[in-house]
Amino acid sequence: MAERTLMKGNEALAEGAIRAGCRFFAGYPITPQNEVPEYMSWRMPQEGGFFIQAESEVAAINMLFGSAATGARVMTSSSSPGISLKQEGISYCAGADLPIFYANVVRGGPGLGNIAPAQGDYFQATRGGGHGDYRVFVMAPNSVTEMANFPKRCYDVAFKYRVPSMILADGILGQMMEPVEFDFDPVDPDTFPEFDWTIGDAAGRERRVVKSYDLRPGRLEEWNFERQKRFDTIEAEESAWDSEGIDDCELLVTSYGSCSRISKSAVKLARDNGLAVGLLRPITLYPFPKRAFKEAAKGVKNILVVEMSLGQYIEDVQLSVEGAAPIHFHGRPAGGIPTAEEIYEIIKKIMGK
Amino acid sequence: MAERTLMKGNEALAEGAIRAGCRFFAGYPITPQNEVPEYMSWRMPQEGGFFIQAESEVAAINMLFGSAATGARVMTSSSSPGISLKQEGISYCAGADLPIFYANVVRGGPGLGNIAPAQGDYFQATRGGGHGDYRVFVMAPNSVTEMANFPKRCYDVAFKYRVPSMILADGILGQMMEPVEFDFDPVDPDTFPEFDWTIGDAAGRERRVVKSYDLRPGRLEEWNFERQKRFDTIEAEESAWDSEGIDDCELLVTSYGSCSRISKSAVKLARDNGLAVGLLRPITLYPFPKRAFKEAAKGVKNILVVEMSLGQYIEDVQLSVEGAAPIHFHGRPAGGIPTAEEIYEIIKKIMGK
Amino acid sequence: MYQGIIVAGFGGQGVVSMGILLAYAGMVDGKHVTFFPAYGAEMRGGTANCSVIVAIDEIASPVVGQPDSVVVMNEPSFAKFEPMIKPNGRLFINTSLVSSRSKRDDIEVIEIPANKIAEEIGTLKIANMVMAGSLVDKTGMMAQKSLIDSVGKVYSRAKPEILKMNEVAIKRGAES
Amino acid sequence: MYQGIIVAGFGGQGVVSMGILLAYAGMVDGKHVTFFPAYGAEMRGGTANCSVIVAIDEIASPVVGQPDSVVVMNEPSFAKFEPMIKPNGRLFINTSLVSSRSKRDDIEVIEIPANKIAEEIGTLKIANMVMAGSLVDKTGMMAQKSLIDSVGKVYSRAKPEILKMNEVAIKRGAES
Amino acid sequence: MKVVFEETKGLTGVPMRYCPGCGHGIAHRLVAEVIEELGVRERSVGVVPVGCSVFLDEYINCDGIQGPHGRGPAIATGIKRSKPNVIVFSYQGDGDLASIGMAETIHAAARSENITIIFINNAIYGMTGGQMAPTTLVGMRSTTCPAGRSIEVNGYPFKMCELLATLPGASYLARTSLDKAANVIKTKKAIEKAFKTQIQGKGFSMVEILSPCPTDWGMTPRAAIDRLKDEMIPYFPLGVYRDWEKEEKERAKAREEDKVEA
Amino acid sequence: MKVVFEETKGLTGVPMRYCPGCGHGIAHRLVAEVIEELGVRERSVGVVPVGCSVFLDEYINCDGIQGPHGRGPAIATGIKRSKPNVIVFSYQGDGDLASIGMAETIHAAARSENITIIFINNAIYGMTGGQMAPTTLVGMRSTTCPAGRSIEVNGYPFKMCELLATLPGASYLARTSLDKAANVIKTKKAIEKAFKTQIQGKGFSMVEILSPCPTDWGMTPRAAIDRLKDEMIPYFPLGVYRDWEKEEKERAKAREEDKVEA
Amino acid sequence: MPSKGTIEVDETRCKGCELCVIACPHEVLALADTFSANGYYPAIMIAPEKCTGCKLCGIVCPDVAIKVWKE
Amino acid sequence: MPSKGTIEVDETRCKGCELCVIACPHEVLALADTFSANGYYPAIMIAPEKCTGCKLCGIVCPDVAIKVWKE
Ligand SMILES: Cc1ncc(C[n+]2csc(CCOP(=O)(O)OP(=O)(O)O)c2C)c(N)n1
Ligand SMILES: Cc1ncc(C[n+]2csc(CCOP(=O)(O)OP(=O)(O)O)c2C)c(N)n1
Ligand code: SF4
Ligand code: SF4
Ligand code: SF4
Ligand code: SF4
Ligand code: SF4
Ligand code: SF4
Ligand SMILES: [Mg+2]
Ligand SMILES: [Mg+2]
Repeated sequence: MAERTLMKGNEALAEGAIRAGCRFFAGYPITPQNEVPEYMSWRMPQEGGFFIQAESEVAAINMLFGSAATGARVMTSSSSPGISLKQEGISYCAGADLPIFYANVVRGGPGLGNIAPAQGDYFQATRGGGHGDYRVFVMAPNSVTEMANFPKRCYDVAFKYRVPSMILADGILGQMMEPVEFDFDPVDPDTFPEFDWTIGDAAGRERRVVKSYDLRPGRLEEWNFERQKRFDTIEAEESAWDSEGIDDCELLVTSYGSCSRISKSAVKLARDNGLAVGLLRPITLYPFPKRAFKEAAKGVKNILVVEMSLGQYIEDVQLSVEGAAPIHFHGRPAGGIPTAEEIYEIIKKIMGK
Repeated sequence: MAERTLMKGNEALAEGAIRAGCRFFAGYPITPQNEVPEYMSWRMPQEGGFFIQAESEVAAINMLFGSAATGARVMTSSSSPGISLKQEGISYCAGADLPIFYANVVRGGPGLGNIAPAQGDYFQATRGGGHGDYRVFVMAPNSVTEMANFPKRCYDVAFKYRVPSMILADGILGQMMEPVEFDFDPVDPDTFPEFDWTIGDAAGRERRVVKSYDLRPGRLEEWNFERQKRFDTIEAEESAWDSEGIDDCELLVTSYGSCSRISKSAVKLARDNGLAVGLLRPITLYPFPKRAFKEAAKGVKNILVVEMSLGQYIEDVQLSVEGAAPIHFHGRPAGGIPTAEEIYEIIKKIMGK
Repeated sequence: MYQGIIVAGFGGQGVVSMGILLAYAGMVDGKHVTFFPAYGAEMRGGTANCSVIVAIDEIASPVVGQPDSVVVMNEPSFAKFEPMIKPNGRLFINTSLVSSRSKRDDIEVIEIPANKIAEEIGTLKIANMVMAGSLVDKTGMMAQKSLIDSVGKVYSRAKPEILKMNEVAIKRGAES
Repeated sequence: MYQGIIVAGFGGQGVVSMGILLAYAGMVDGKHVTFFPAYGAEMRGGTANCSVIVAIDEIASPVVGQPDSVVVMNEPSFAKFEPMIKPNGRLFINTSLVSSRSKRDDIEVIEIPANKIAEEIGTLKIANMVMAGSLVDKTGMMAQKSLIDSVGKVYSRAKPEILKMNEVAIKRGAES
Repeated sequence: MKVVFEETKGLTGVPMRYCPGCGHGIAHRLVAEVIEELGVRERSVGVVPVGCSVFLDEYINCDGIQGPHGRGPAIATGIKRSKPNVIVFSYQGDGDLASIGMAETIHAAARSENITIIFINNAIYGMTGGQMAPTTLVGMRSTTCPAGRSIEVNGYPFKMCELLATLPGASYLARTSLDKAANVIKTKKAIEKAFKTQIQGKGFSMVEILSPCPTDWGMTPRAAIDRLKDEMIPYFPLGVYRDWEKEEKERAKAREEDKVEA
Repeated sequence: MKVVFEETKGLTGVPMRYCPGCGHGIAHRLVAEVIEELGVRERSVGVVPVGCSVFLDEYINCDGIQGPHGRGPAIATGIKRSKPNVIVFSYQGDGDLASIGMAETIHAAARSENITIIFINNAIYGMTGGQMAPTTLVGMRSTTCPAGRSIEVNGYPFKMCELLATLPGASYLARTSLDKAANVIKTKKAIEKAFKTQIQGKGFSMVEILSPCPTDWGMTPRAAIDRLKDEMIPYFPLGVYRDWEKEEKERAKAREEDKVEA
Repeated sequence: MPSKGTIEVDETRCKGCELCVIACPHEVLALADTFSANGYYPAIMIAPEKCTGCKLCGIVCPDVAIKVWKE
Repeated sequence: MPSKGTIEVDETRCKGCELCVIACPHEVLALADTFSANGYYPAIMIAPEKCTGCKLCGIVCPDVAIKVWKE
């Protein structure tokens, strides 16, 4: 077992990205993710990387756009309003096939909202808050250790398919501390192969242009179809999930991220009280583990979706189980954090206990 | 019959907004919606309204935020990348319960894409491209006359529920000309009642604050629940749709906006050739006319979704019909415009003809 | 009656205004009409074109995939749009500027030296009206009077002598 | 063994660092741990608090809804957190600064004049350590040694004499 | 004895939650006194920023609006252009005004938008916990430049008055400080002049106020005051950078002289 | 006879699709000649704006990157900070640089980001069809100010060189014009100096080029050239607004003089 | 010599920032050495007789905690 | 007097903008009065003997349509 270090989620995220080869970070302060840029500001120079506090979130994502085009592993992070501001730039990254990585440590919304933990940005993350047909590879950690290890996975997928990738967290995951175990060895970016799409040193090769547009009739459509094929492959091959007690359960509870930890406590409470309840949590939100849900839904009598928002995540569950079982909903928006006891009460009600 | 005028879609949109009482417009040029600000720049002063070319889309939406808070009927318009930039501001309007109206004359994406007509921003429009739990009342015209008349409906709903409203159009609808008939008399904003939420003249009343945040524990959650109730009412009462030949059809074709016009030609072609095909088109995209779809899906053998994007609109159809009939898909992204003939071929294939 | 038309030429040849005029005239004539310009960056300094539909029935799709009639005002437009014409459709060629000739035998080709005629009438600018006159005449999609009456409405600021020349051009087009 | 703890007081009383120390010590002791600070704008100049969980089994929810133990370092914290304690839970009161007394009879109350003890040892700053010593002792959630050993790790830049005072404070807390 | 100093009605009376020694409290009071004294409180709207002063609307006794970080000038524009009679002030921090909101600030000044900006320059991001601001001094530490601001990476701190002074649209620009009572008094005069500029329809006005942030500077309030004096004022010179009234007079005088000469 | 003028290898040879008489063509050629002549073409990256010159990457023979409207300086920053050896130029129109991209422009200059900006000031939004630009002259008509730009609504046109000149980070700033051959030659010299500034690691450089847009000005190319001369140049004075080299020399001289005096 | 002025510090508002202490030209003020209910050491008059009612303490107080009287 | 220079206008590139005509100090150039294949009136030499090869026409041409020779 690797040595365990007690780390804050935001710091684990930053350290995880650096160990995964991140050498360019541009960001702008916003609670509850400030520890990410703060950590990067001293760690990046140690690794020969570059940290910059951009003048705005818009500037930050565009700095990423430039840096990513040189082949660097880049990162930005923010929280809800800041991520909204980055949507144009993210769409451009998707359109130019640039592999970027970013994190949204979600807070209560809409608007300025508050700085409490929330999950109200699920739609934005999974359905492309930006314009045009594109998706983002989205991972939803539920522990500080996952905050530390998922950046690597995000980079790997992003570079394999040349798509944007992100971590959707929240104030709980960003602010809490837990012992962390890294499940990979630090990656040295100097050992990466040369890419055939980067710009910056044209000597001895054809010149290259990184761009997201094509005004020639029909060309952009072809490009979109080609990109869509990559997304199809991602959907087929890159989804991940986690489950507990779903083989013999009558009621399937499902949540993602920090909320799944709370649901897990509730499920344990229910099991301890003799109720046949299981838990299914998606680890990737896009691609959504549809098959796993379809399978799991087969045997059950009821499904309970718990999210810290007002009916966003539930749509992916509905689209996956296609009416196989009735879906119940418990949503707490804008910083309302459900407790395990509260979920357990709902479980009992659904099961008629 | 009112006099018919030949108008460009973008101009009809602008004129329609003015007739519906719009007296503040802030925008930034972008193809294919430039005729909207251009038209506003000379029409607004005629009506005693104010037109401003903002320094950016971000500034434009924030100017709306300020103006809307005084109770004015405000408007902005843009096309895909510009709408992405406005997402933070839109979320703030939703969060502060400000009734704004905007239009997205969608172009090919993602990124800079191209300036051809497209429908790739469906997710962004219907699922809130911005952060937090909120929705936007979304109308999808399919003719220049509807471009002219829908702004009124948008304002009415926006002010009734104090939510943002929008028109989702595309380059076809923005650029084409058709005879226009206004179905309402021009509205005089001076006749509007006083609102109890506007700022600007506090004499003789308690001072007011327009804002989207509440840092007191639990308060923002309550506010979100209250807002959600308004959305529930909107879902129950404000959806609209249009259909043709759905009572006796075997195959149900569905599209929205300009694409529904093309599908209509295809359905006519099919009917002319003796095939039992019907057309259902949502006029409001949020709220989605779920019930109409559920009803219509009951009798049919197959459903065909045609959209000018790669599988966005289809999700609302799936969520509505809940597996009642198999759903087929034909999507053309980034400026690919299907022809009636092409759709007809697909219809024949599905029906085994 | 359903006419899906594409008009194409250089920028400056009055292609777009001809399209608008046709749509307007169709409306005056009691028909359903749509007009859709090709727009965009690729148009800079290049060709211009637009689609017009004039029909008795309500028009569903405003997109002209396979035109019934095509009007080509310059050489590049010929190459681009001639192949798209529906079988039994019509091709109107401004032979003053277009030297290519169609090899298709499933369409009707109308050849008009529009620039020459326009010059004769008094100004090159009305070459588009010559073509419009011919188009309306050959397709019979509307009354010539509707077209002529509309000129004054669409170009509301034009001087009477110019309007007169437009009328002459339309008539000369119809005759040729 | 499962201990959900809330530590609360003024900013500057070492509430957050006590929470981190407890979590660290729990980890050193071989337990599962989580630490979660209350953060945010509403904290400006006001109270500070954090949640710590120390448990034998893996910790699912890091949120402490109903604490097993609450440590209150100042008056406002008493009002806020005393009512939340689980039946049969424990309340640790720094009586040097808190004059309120619990009226609940379903919890165990431990009263410690932490400021006074700290002052005796040599510095007010270690009042939090006195409380930590008591908490670890009464709950038995980990070995006192784990706590003492962790001080040097968490405050890695502290001078030996300060570390020594911390150790004394922990022991004095455990005794009181 | 008579009361010679007490809380203005321009304030709500709600105790402020800022840190001990924070300049926002003083600046709030001055703005509140000025709108009350000029008799425009009931038709004033304060545009509340995102920053520590996001609580402003609880304290200043007039209508308020709170919008996205940095967009105060655009929001103010929307209000003012819809209701020209309303007196609109946008209260902003340095991150808000000079970093994320730079474009909005400059464009509002260029348009000579008839609004007033109260700009609190504390050289740090207060609310988010002490990150570098666009006005953080070279060498000064923050949580995102832990080794001190470096020119190499972060460039030079902005002098906003000097920058805006180049725009013809900027009608009144002044920089003041809260380091001592005399300067607080001058600050109030500048704020008054800024509001008068707006009331008289003379266009864009801004008062930049050098202000202490003891918490994120990691200092006692006393030491923070010293830093204001010893480090901030030397880099950000106090004074009036644009004054439409003076400029009008000078122009008039120049015309007079021309006449005399002719 | 020998060839004394022909197409540079810095261009791709693809015929340009700009309108007749458009200044972009000239500016493209000058940039292409300079990077070729300075021997940095193969390590140059052009940041392509959104604007008529969005086609730049087809014409200038080096690596390119095309990003969001107005964000060139941020994109250039990302490239330069990742690969300091790459020569990065951001080519931008007036809408791109001074309207939507104002904050990015100013902050890149303040950081003295070691990049070069080629700023085409044609006082109009060319690509989108002639809307008002931040540099549209007062009284000049556009499709969004059909009665002419009014100070009241739209404020004063920006003089970007003058604005940026107040920032210590701006190392080289010059304004030139394409109205006649002599000025085209001066423009090339300025571009060369800007690239040299970057090559020598001296920080932020920008050349503002007054350029005709016959199409959206609604003029013949000949008339557009006249407007450049008669209206644009008087409002936007040509010249060098910052020159690190001169400033360094002056500082050195001042030091010398101090020594002599002492 | 009877004082020409006097002040009152609202202990529920004072945060003990000391700015008034620094500002007072007559060394009338100092911080108390006992905590207030809010946990701060509030300003108190240590030489009330020297107060001139000059208002400077009130002018610099960030928390509007001071009221000033003058003859 | 034989010319000291000469130029060549690439008709496929020239857009007839006239800038070279204006720039030429010796009135060597003018626009043709017949359309090119692209629909423009291209620049032509109307007084080739006066050309000095001074390059000014090439320097102002936005379409890189001119090549210049000099003795
Ligand atoms: C779009 C967006 N980005 C970032 C933030 C986070 N944020 C809140 S306040 C602030 C800056 C505060 O600094 P300043 O403007 O100087 O005000 P101060 O607190 O110092 O008075 C930031 C970055 C936000 N709320 N929204
Ligand atoms: C976010 C965004 N807003 C607006 C546009 C539309 N747009 C394209 S180019 C342009 C401005 C062009 O003007 P300028 O920058 O002056 O360049 P020019 O064409 O005059 O060379 C605009 C507004 C866009 N593509 N993206
Ligand atoms: S952090 Fe700084 S600016 Fe914010 S309230 Fe505290 S002292 Fe004032
Ligand atoms: S529109 Fe203007 S800037 Fe654009 S290519 Fe034409 S002349 Fe040049
Ligand atoms: S009024 Fe003047 S003299 Fe009296 S305490 Fe205040 S500052 Fe001192
Ligand atoms: S200035 Fe005000 S808050 Fe500060 S110590 Fe004096 S009375 Fe208290
Ligand atoms: S080279 Fe000089 S003289 Fe010859 S044509 Fe060109 S400009 Fe005229
Ligand atoms: S300058 Fe060039 S494009 Fe213009 S007329 Fe002369 S050769 Fe032709
Ligand atoms: Mg600040
Ligand atoms: Mg321009």
